[in-house]
Amino acid sequence: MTSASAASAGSAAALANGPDPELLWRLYRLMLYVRLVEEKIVALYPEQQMRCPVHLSIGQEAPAAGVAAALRPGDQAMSGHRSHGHYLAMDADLDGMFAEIYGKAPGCARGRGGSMHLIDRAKGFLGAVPIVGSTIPIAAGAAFTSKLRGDGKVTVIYLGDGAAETGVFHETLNFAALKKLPLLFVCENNLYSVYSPMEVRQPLGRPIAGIARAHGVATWEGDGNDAVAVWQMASEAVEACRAGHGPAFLELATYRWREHCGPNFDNDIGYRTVEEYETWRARDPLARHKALLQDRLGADDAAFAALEGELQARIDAAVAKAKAAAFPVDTLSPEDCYA
Amino acid sequence: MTSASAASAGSAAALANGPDPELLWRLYRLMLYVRLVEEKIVALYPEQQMRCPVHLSIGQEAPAAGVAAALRPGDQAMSGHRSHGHYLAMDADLDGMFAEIYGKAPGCARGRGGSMHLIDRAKGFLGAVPIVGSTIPIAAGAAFTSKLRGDGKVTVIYLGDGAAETGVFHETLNFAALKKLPLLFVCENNLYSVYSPMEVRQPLGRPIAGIARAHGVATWEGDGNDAVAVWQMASEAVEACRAGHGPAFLELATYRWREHCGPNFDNDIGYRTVEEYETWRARDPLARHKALLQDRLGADDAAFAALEGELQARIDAAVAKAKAAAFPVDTLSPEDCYA
Amino acid sequence: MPDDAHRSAAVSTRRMTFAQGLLEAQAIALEQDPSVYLMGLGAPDPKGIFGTTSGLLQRFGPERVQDMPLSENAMTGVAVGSAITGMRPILTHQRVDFALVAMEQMVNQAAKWFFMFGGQVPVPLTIRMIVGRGWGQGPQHSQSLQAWFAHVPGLKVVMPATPADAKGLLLSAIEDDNPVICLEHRWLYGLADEVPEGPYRVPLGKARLMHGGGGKAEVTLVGLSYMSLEALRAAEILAEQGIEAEVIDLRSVRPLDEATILDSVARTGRLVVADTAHVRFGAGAEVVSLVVEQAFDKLKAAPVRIGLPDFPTPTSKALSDSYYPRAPHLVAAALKLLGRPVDPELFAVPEGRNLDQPDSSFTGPF
Amino acid sequence: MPDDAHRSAAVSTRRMTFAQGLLEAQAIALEQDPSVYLMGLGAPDPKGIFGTTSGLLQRFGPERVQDMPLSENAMTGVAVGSAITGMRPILTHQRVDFALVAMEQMVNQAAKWFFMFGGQVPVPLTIRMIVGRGWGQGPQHSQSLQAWFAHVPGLKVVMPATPADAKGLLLSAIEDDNPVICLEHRWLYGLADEVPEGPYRVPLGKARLMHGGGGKAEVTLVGLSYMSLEALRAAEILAEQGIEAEVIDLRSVRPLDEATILDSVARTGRLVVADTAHVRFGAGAEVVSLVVEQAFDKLKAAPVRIGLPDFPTPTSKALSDSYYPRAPHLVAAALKLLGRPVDPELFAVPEGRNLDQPDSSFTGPF
Ligand SMILES: Cc1ncc(C[n+]2csc(CCOP(=O)(O)OP(=O)(O)O)c2C)c(N)n1
Ligand SMILES: Cc1ncc(C[n+]2csc(CCOP(=O)(O)OP(=O)(O)O)c2C)c(N)n1
Ligand SMILES: [Mg+2]
Ligand SMILES: [Mg+2]
Repeated sequence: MTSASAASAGSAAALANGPDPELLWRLYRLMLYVRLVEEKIVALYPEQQMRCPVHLSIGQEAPAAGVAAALRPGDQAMSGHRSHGHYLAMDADLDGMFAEIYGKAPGCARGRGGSMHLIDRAKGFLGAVPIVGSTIPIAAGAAFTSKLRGDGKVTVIYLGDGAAETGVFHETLNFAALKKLPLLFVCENNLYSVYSPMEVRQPLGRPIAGIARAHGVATWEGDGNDAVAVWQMASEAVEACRAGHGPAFLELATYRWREHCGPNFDNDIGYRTVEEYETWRARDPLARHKALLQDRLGADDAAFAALEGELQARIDAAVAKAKAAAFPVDTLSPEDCYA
Repeated sequence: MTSASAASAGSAAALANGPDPELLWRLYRLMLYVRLVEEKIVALYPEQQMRCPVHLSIGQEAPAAGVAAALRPGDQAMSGHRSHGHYLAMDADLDGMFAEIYGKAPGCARGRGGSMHLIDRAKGFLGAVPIVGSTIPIAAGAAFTSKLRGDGKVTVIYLGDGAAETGVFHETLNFAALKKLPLLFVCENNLYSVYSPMEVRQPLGRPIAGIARAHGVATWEGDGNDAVAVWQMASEAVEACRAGHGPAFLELATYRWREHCGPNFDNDIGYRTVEEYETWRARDPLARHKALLQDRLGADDAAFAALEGELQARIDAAVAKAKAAAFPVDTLSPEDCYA
Repeated sequence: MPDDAHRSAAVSTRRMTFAQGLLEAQAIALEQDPSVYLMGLGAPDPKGIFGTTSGLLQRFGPERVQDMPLSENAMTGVAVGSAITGMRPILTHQRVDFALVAMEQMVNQAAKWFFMFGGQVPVPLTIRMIVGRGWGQGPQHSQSLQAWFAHVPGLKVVMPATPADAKGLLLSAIEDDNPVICLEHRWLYGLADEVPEGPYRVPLGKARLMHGGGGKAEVTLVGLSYMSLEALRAAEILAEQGIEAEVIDLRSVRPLDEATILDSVARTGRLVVADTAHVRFGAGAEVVSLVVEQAFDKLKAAPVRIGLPDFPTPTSKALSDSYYPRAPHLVAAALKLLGRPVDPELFAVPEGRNLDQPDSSFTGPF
Repeated sequence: MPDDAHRSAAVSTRRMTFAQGLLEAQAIALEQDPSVYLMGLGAPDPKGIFGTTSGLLQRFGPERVQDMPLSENAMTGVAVGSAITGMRPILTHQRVDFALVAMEQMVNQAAKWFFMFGGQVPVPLTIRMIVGRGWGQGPQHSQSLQAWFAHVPGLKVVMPATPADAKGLLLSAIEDDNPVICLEHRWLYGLADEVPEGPYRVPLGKARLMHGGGGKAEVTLVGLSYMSLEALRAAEILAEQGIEAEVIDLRSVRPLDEATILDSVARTGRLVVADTAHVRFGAGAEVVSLVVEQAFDKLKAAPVRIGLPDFPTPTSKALSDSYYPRAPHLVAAALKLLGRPVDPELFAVPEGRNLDQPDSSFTGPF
């Protein structure tokens, strides 16, 4: 009952030497991709054709990118309500995502789920659901399968700071540590649960990662707006998971720019200050990483423009497809809920 | 919103100087009382007139005694399935307990609950229920009332090592720490949850108290078979709770002598070794404390015999009353579940 | 209605929404009893649980209007614990789907505490939960679990359908010494109607005859929550076809107002029950069983249940439009009971009307 | 019965208990499919969940027969997660009362996963849970929540009443690609009867006509779980009075075998449904509603429901003796339906019989 399998020599070398140019570009590409997809949602949502809630991760792209870049094919991920970035970074089907948000037949959940129910099993994205905390044990179950089968896969579970208040999070930490599951917890601490700040929900001054540590889980804490740092921590954590050392936990500090649910800004309603928002805005993970590419690799505007153009074209095509696609046919029956 | 009220000078002095003779006798008396009540259940259970489950705490008397001795009138306690000792140490009604176990009308829950549903609000014992973990947040709610009202009460919640695996335990730790509730968690770690040893339930090498610490809760760990040590830890913890420093947590190592549920020994069935049992048997909290009374206070056999005689008489009287009492009349109706 | 204090002529009313009715009930309760406090995810936040708690923080302070950690199970236990020690909490879970993690506290503890400890300790606790469809909310954000709660002795369960009842029932719930589950349909929040000023109570356990009762009615339409409004619309459509219907808004699911239902069926001999939940093993089955058991010989035809089909809620508008029953379904059922033909035109959707919105002012993203 | 493979003459049978039947089903499943594993509090312990898992650890090893932390909610999620990635878990919660903490995973996740992700991912998961009275277990250790589970599309729910069905239904459940809830009444475990050797399946969704069916029957008794045995006893008592009854053991609560029930009621015109749960909003209401909706004109009298009264379970024998319905209650109901007098002697308890034990071999402390 072991899933131990040495991390590839390549990734070990990369870990030692820091990311190579290809990886730096990959991180940027992933973040930009997520950003552009969500900005497209922002642009189109007012048309009222996406008739379901959307939880955007604009400003929080680095965790998805850094973690996904530390995985290898076959690895798996699950998420919650704010899952677009996690899904897209696994290279999951963009057409399926837009079609799902538009409620169309080719949607990744056939229109039955909407934006909060993304899935692409072929790419290892096992699913996301909007009950906060619920995918945490389910991802542990997926890792448990890997442990039982020794298939060498690592499973990532993304969660927020709010999710860290659920009992099932604690129960899963205990079980994952007990069974030494190849499970990587990635906690995106964006300071808010809907409009509720940390201080009305958790005692101040104790990190969420400390709870994982108390369960005997290896932890990393760091800047969730720095894709390279995330990739570095995730690479070490994934290697530990894959080596059979048991679960690992990352707590990443980051910030959501737009409203909890929906396409707009909401700094006006008073649950957070404009100063706080501006501080985090200045830590834009994309701008920062772009500067790195310019400084370190001498990337020029043409390169950025080419990348953006390519991604934008892909996104536009997906939206066009989704808009043109048929709605699912209205012949659902009770049989549709049984395999 | 504060419950702060200084610990009495008396208890502070006792803390500094160690327990006085009166307290030492009180601890012994409480433990012996619990032991004798449960041995009486052992003797009578085979008559099949106690027609409900019983979870005995024989061997685990020190936590109940040491904690109760650290409380003051008005303080409160709650417990779970193994609650006899916790109830009795609060000086809760013995007649009501036996009548309840016999299913009689004067039972502390009117015969509706049985052994797993003890209650005596006049003595601060707010209730025990057998769903593992469930009284943890309820006790926190009682402490929350104290916080809101500033009534200076401390509430104790007893739980087992198994209960520490429930999600609601974690959720309550977080809430209690957040609100700085005057709540004392007393975790009796007796190594087993029914017949399941620690190693199939929790990762080895990490204390349960560590989880409480990670939540920012003050913790004490110690010998749960040493009533004086328990009293010492509990006194410090209760003082901290009462002073408004927030919740406190004791993890006490102890051992259940008899079967999980029922009156018998069960070392024969194979879930634990006779050696392990004998080791813990040798750490009998009563024998140990008796030796202390003999050594330190020169207590003689006559004093012990007198105490035992007095308690036994009280217990026999309670049993006789319970046996003679009427059964509740069978006219319950739907109205009986509404106030 | 004679059983509703607030319908008496003396009291002046204003138009307000269902959400405002709930808000007013809570403000009155907080005002009149210092042991009342309010707790829920986002209760003090700027959106105030769809406006149902707006301004209460400012008015009553942070001890009486509390946010809480995302720990529904423990927080329900905390509410129980504070209720048995003298407080009177109002706990809100923003969706019954989330409260599934808190079933243990509600069902094993809150519901049974008074009984299982021999009738010594009341649990004056109100738990508000949102049920029903929002805006494309799909399988995990739109369940209606009234049948579950109603199956549990020790709980009381109310489902207001109008702004006035929202206020009056919630106030009764808060003042009641037992755990009361208040299930609020998401589509009702924006609905406006007359609401009396000041404190008044709508009694728990009393249904309301919303329409008809003149004696010539041929069918009884019983609605739960939002479906009472669809029943009212159905009665209007039936009236256009010359058929008189009595409409009963159940209001309380536990206790169930047997008399009001049986009286009406005794008059009409025909029953249609419309629920916001799955039909199978739903609350409608209890209403039907009750009527059959107590008034079998009054029935002129087999009662009919209307509710959700036997699969989870799909998100896509294309799938949900036909998923949810509405007035025409009740009309068709009534017509069938009367042996009258059903014109398929009945189901036609008016130009510009989106079936996934209660009205056009209701938009995403919630 | 023709629909049960194991009743065919070719198969040899032995007497074994209900618990042993469950044990055998799990042993067969573990033997035939390496993706099957078993998980539950105490599953590998010396008591083996009342003997239903005894010896499996020794035979299949600690990876296939697992204990677990006291974390029912997470462990249900873990089972779901392993089921959607290729395993076929059998999860046991020793009481449905404990599983209340795991409702979220069962209802929001397991039940809906296949549907809500567009029919792509099956969830082959079996959850065994104990329901019903034990020995003085009282309010929090004896609930029967079949109506809840049956209200949830996406779940299947079975309640075996005999050792042979325990084996055959559990094996079907394990082999099914959907989440199946297997509710096992505590009082059935020690019951012994003929059980066929080897693997066989009792189909999910099929009731069993246990008794009668000759055509002269005047009443249909439908039982759920343990109440099927009381129904059988009731049929015997009725036979002594010259009244023939058909007895249907429902076996599956979801899907519900409408045809078997309707066929019988078409013959008898009278229905008594006996459930192990509270009557109000219980599974019996669905059976009654179904029959009324589909066979109204076949009914000669109003159907009757039998089950627990509308308050929680009291522990004291003095209170529980009258709390639980038994055969005489069914007999009395049938007699009333037939307009026949009921002799109060019917309810007399034989000398030496304790109503809080299924038989004298059943003793505490569990
Ligand atoms: C069990 C449960 N309770 C409440 C909610 C409502 N809800 C949806 S998202 C959310 C906030 C979660 O915060 P966090 O985990 O920090 O994620 P973030 O939104 O910040 O990404 C809440 C309370 C829910 N979906 N599920
Ligand atoms: C939620 C829940 N799950 C399972 C059980 C069954 N059960 C009763 S006591 C017990 C063991 C609890 O162990 P622990 O907390 O260590 O207490 P101990 O019995 O050792 O005193 C279990 C599993 C229960 N009562 N409630
Ligand atoms: Mg957050
Ligand atoms: Mg223990």
